[in-house]
Amino acid sequence: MTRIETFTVEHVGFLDADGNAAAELPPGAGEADALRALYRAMVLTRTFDAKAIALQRTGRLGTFASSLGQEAVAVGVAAAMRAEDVLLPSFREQGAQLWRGVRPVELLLYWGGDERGSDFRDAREDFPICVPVGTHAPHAAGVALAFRLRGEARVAVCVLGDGATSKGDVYEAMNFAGVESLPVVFVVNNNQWAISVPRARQTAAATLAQKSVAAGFGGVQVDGNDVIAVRHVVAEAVERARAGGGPALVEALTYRLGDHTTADDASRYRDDAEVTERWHLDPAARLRRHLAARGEWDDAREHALEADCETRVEAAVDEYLAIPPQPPRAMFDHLYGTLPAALSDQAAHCAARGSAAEAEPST
Amino acid sequence: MTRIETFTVEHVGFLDADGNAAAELPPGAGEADALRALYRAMVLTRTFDAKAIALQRTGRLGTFASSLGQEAVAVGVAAAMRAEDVLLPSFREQGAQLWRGVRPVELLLYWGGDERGSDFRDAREDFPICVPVGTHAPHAAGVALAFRLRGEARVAVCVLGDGATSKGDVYEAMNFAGVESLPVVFVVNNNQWAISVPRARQTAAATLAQKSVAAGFGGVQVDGNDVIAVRHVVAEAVERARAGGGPALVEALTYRLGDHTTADDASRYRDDAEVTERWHLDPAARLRRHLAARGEWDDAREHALEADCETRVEAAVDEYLAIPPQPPRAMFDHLYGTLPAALSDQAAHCAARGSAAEAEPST
Amino acid sequence: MSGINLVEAVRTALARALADDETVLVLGEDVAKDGGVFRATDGLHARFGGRRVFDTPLSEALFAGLAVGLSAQGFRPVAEFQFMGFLYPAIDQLANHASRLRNRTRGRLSCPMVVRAPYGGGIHAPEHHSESFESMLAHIPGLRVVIPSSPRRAYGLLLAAIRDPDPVVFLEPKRIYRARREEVADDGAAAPLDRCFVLRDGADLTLVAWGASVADALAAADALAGEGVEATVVDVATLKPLDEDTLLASVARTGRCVIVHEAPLTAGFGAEIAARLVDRGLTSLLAPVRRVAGYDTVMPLPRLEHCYMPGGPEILAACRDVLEYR
Amino acid sequence: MSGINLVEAVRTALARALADDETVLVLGEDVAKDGGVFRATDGLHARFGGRRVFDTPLSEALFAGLAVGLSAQGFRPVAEFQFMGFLYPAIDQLANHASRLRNRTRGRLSCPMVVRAPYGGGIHAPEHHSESFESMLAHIPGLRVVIPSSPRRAYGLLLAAIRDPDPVVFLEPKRIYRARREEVADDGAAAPLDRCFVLRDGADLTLVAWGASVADALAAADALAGEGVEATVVDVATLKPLDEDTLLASVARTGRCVIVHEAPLTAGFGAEIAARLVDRGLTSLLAPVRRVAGYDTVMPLPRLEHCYMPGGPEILAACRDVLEYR
Ligand SMILES: Cc1ncc(C[n+]2csc(CCOP(=O)(O)OP(=O)(O)O)c2C)c(N)n1
Ligand SMILES: Cc1ncc(C[n+]2csc(CCOP(=O)(O)OP(=O)(O)O)c2C)c(N)n1
Ligand SMILES: [Mg+2]
Ligand SMILES: [Mg+2]
Repeated sequence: MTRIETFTVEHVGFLDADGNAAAELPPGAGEADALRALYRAMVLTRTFDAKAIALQRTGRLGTFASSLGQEAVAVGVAAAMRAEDVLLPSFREQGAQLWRGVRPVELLLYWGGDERGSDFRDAREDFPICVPVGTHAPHAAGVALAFRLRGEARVAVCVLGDGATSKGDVYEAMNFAGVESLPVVFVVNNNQWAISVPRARQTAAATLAQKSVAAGFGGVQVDGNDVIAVRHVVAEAVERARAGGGPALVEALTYRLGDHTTADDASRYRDDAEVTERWHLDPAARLRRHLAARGEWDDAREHALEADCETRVEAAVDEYLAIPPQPPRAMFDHLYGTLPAALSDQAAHCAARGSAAEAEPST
Repeated sequence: MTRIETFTVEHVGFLDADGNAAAELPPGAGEADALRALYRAMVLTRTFDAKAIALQRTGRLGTFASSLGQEAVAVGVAAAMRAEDVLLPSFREQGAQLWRGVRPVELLLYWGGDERGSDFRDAREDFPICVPVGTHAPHAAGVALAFRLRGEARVAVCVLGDGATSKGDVYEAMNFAGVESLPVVFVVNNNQWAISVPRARQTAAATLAQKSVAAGFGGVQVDGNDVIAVRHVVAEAVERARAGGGPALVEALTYRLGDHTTADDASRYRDDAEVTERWHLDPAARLRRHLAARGEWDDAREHALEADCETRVEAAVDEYLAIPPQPPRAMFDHLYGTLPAALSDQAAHCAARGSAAEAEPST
Repeated sequence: MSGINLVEAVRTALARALADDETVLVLGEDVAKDGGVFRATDGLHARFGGRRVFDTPLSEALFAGLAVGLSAQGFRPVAEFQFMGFLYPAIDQLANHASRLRNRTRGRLSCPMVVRAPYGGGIHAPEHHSESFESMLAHIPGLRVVIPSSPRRAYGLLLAAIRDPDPVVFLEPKRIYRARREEVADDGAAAPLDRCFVLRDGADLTLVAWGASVADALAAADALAGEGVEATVVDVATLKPLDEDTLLASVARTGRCVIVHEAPLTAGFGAEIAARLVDRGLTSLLAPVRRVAGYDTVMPLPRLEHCYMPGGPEILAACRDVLEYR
Repeated sequence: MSGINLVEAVRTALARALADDETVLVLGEDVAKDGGVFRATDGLHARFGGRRVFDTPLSEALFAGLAVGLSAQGFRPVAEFQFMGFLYPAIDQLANHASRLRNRTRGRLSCPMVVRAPYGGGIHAPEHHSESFESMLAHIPGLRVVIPSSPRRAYGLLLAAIRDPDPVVFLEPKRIYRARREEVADDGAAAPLDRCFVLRDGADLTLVAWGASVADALAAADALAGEGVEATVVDVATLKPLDEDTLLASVARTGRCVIVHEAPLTAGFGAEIAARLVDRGLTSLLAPVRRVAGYDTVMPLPRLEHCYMPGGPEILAACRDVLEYR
């Protein structure tokens, strides 16, 4: 019996729950302006989520997936990317999308049931939200391969949930990324739950970071409620990938403080006590405390930020609510590059029906 | 940065290429009668394969996948199982099937294009050959779960190729087996090639044994041309699983000395020199040398064995060739437990057509 | 209002099957503690325990194949797909294995398993949550495809599906999960799996539908009755194997037929029914067979969903066309 | 005999597309050095290099999704599935992504990709190697489904498929891969992707087929001609979107129609064609529309395959039925 291979998984975190630096920050990682930008992005995300839930509750938005408690993952990931990189999000990365220039009104349109919400004015190459869990992982490999084929120094970043790590297509994508040493980073947004299925029932693997061992490349675990750590670890992975160092897997440990979506009632399957406990690890509060302790944040700034986020989100809501639905025929407009003649009757039927139909609530 | 997990992969082998014990054999593993049985099974498999190829070449069998050079994997695996365990083979494990009581005539029927070849007279619970690569891995998990639900001390053994380790369903099955700690052993019959795709293009993982790290359980690599090692390692895994120790992955390193199937021409994509080199590791010759060196095998035995294998295979061939095809209506006979009335017209049409049809060659 | 709705009928049938037969298992994502996202399995985990009712990892191909392995070993797994749009990864297991294992082994091994999935649109669900591709599944030899349209039929058909010795795809029209209550005797009586149900009798027109569209067809028939037109309404219920005789008999009488389904028109199951009518029922046809179906478009997001779904006006328009045809 | 056969025509079109457009890529299992198990990509790896022509791991879902990512980035990947029976795991990517990305993003991202697969029976192939489920794919909105029946059409249609801005499933009838040679000018001319081809003209009967069945239909037409019956033979070629007009026009003239396909009858694509005829062409129908199709059984292993495949006798029997119908 000969030992022929050894693999290890490391965990990275800098801030403790109180925002104190438990480990030395990497050079440059403590820059106050940058940290304030991260904090602002987290608060904006939280404000957006709260508003979206309120809209849903009052019948003005469809089912919505809040990222409450997970903002540091989305924001940290996006902050680690360059504009020319491509994000392939799942459905709970609005924090990353907003950072990258997806407009709040676009997110509202999407969740409000309008395809135009995925026609981002900016971030033109970013992928839309991916609902079928894990199915965007192969796309990320394809995008990364496209970069490599064109010789571009760009990276594809694919974010997925802990539940998604059980999907075969995610494994297949990681495996292929390994074979081709593609510039792609997979980030597992491990919020401990896949609807009602806890992380422990999803896999017997001690960490999700080790999933990449099967694909022949490294995985690292990061404190996903420490945005400094997330940004740092993901940036390292992204820059290594950009430099030709191949793919990486980052598991970000966080917690879903809210329901799975507005259609879910988490009290059916998990203890409130667990949730209360996890509130102590709130990533936004943690960074705020850190900045405040350094004298880089105060109540005045907090109030200004709150007001600013409110204003921006309210403006987006107003804009969203004022946008009339597409005409019915829109469902044919982008079905093919050019609508086949064989479908013109159907399109005409649909158009006529639209003009006749009485408006329905937009959900 | 804290190291939180470490995983290792071990390699196991006992006999060197000349059949000398390079490592001490485990207690009982050297028992001559048992080793002779393994040797006989390997030679029978090789004889069967050669005959099947000859039948195919002369138009009396369909496409066939030979296991030339890989006999130790199939035979070692089967020898490690108990009769009441269930084998889920891919399409190159005839050595295991024969050991477990699948009759040569059944294998010929199957590859000759007759469903009755999968209606094993014995080994009634074993799964038929699985052609869609890797799709039988979830079945193995299901069989293992069935054992557990009934409280039976039985084990499911799933054999798959190196190419199959790239399939998402194989990963999903391993992951679930980990979650439920199922009595299932996955054996990767790593013959270095998936048709023309070499092992290195299949995955960047240094070993295939480490694939199970992603599923949270152990993997071990074994010299797949050393039948003693295969039997030993698989038996350990099987008995551990039987005792409630959960699943295991065994990677058996071997080599496909022949073409992928009779429909393949491996000279298009791989060097003859590589194949010649690999013949030195022939698992049958290795065990024969080992036994001979111990005075437990000689030419007389060899000739008797050859003659015996020939006779058995020839008898099976005669039996196979004498079996007339099923009547056409047979395609309806086992479609459902009871044929729905809605299909009776079709079945009647088919039956009538059969009586009219002139016989076609059996492949 | 007394009685139970369709999703409760599903639950009642599952509970009955679990109680009657210890080989029955319920599995899928969120079926245990959560009771399924539509609550179809609510309470079953508490009542029958985690051995019989359990969550799988998020792996659709896995649990379809798991059901194959379990059923080959004599269990009767009932696997819930959370939404039909997430059933695509399981088609491989259904088409290459579940539907064939009996045939491949000449009856030695078989797959008495059920695949359940809520399907269809009309509830303003998120992207990928409103699909109907029953015709794709109905094309697979060796499967049965069953779709209930009422609480009572859901109960009886699901029990039949679970007891059937072969794999059954059981699609639940979620638009009517809670639409209507009716008394359903929990008497363990299965409904036939090879028969269409004639829900309303009329000599002027045959309306054919399944799932949630049945209610739309019945409503259209009511509206027509107000105009003096009497329509037969047939709930196909079991798409595969198809009870062609009932359909032919009805159209033989009415001479006019409109088929309704939500799935896209092209290669939808309505085509199969129309094809049967023009093959064996041509002489009785007094008018073209019309299909009122979804467009051949991607199901739009909720804001335009109501412009995709074939509804009352579309059905009535088609009926009038067909009735006026001379 | 001069000219090239169908698989060579596929290869010629691939080479032409690779040479003309550097965004074209060829990928799949064994497509590089091995040149594909049917040699459709033979020589392409040597000529265009491993950057443009490459093997993937054994992961069908992966490489379908890879093509989505590549094509969203402006490449034109042509992915080969080794046999259609191994395409099932990719249906998820085709139905949930490739066919929708343009629509979902209002045209911002799109998928100009091609999925190729040899399909169909009749070559005594092993289990799972003889499937035909084109109708399942033709049900998916946003896809195109194209099937050539001759070397020349294979060349032109494949070029069109590769140049098309949207995802195209291109199914190659392997039974006729090497059946017939014809001169095919490698002139880069694409064939139309939205048209049926009328291969033979006759006023008495319309025979509709695609893929390998086209040759069977032509042979049947020849046999009928010997009896004084003149049949039109239509090669559907593009199943989706369907050129209904050509079919209707032909049946308007002949009044009689037989549709031939290998795939199982129920919910096969023949149903869609029959349904179109009975919807828009009822008045012209002088006889039932017959489908000569595979049985609703699992494709038998080779020994009984010839009893499954609809062939000359079955087609002729159906034609005679339809012709004699009064
Ligand atoms: C393939 C697939 N199966 C099932 C679902 C239904 N579903 C939506 S989200 C979800 C859980 C996802 O868990 P995870 O990946 O951990 O992401 P999270 O929701 O926690 O962010 C499920 C089962 C789906 N969207 N896609
Ligand atoms: C899902 C699937 N894809 C493709 C094929 C075609 N095919 C048959 S065997 C094979 C290679 C299998 O390689 P491996 O798993 O290493 O097994 P081996 O043939 O070497 O024993 C391929 C690609 C298949 N049978 N199933
Ligand atoms: Mg999660
Ligand atoms: Mg191999």
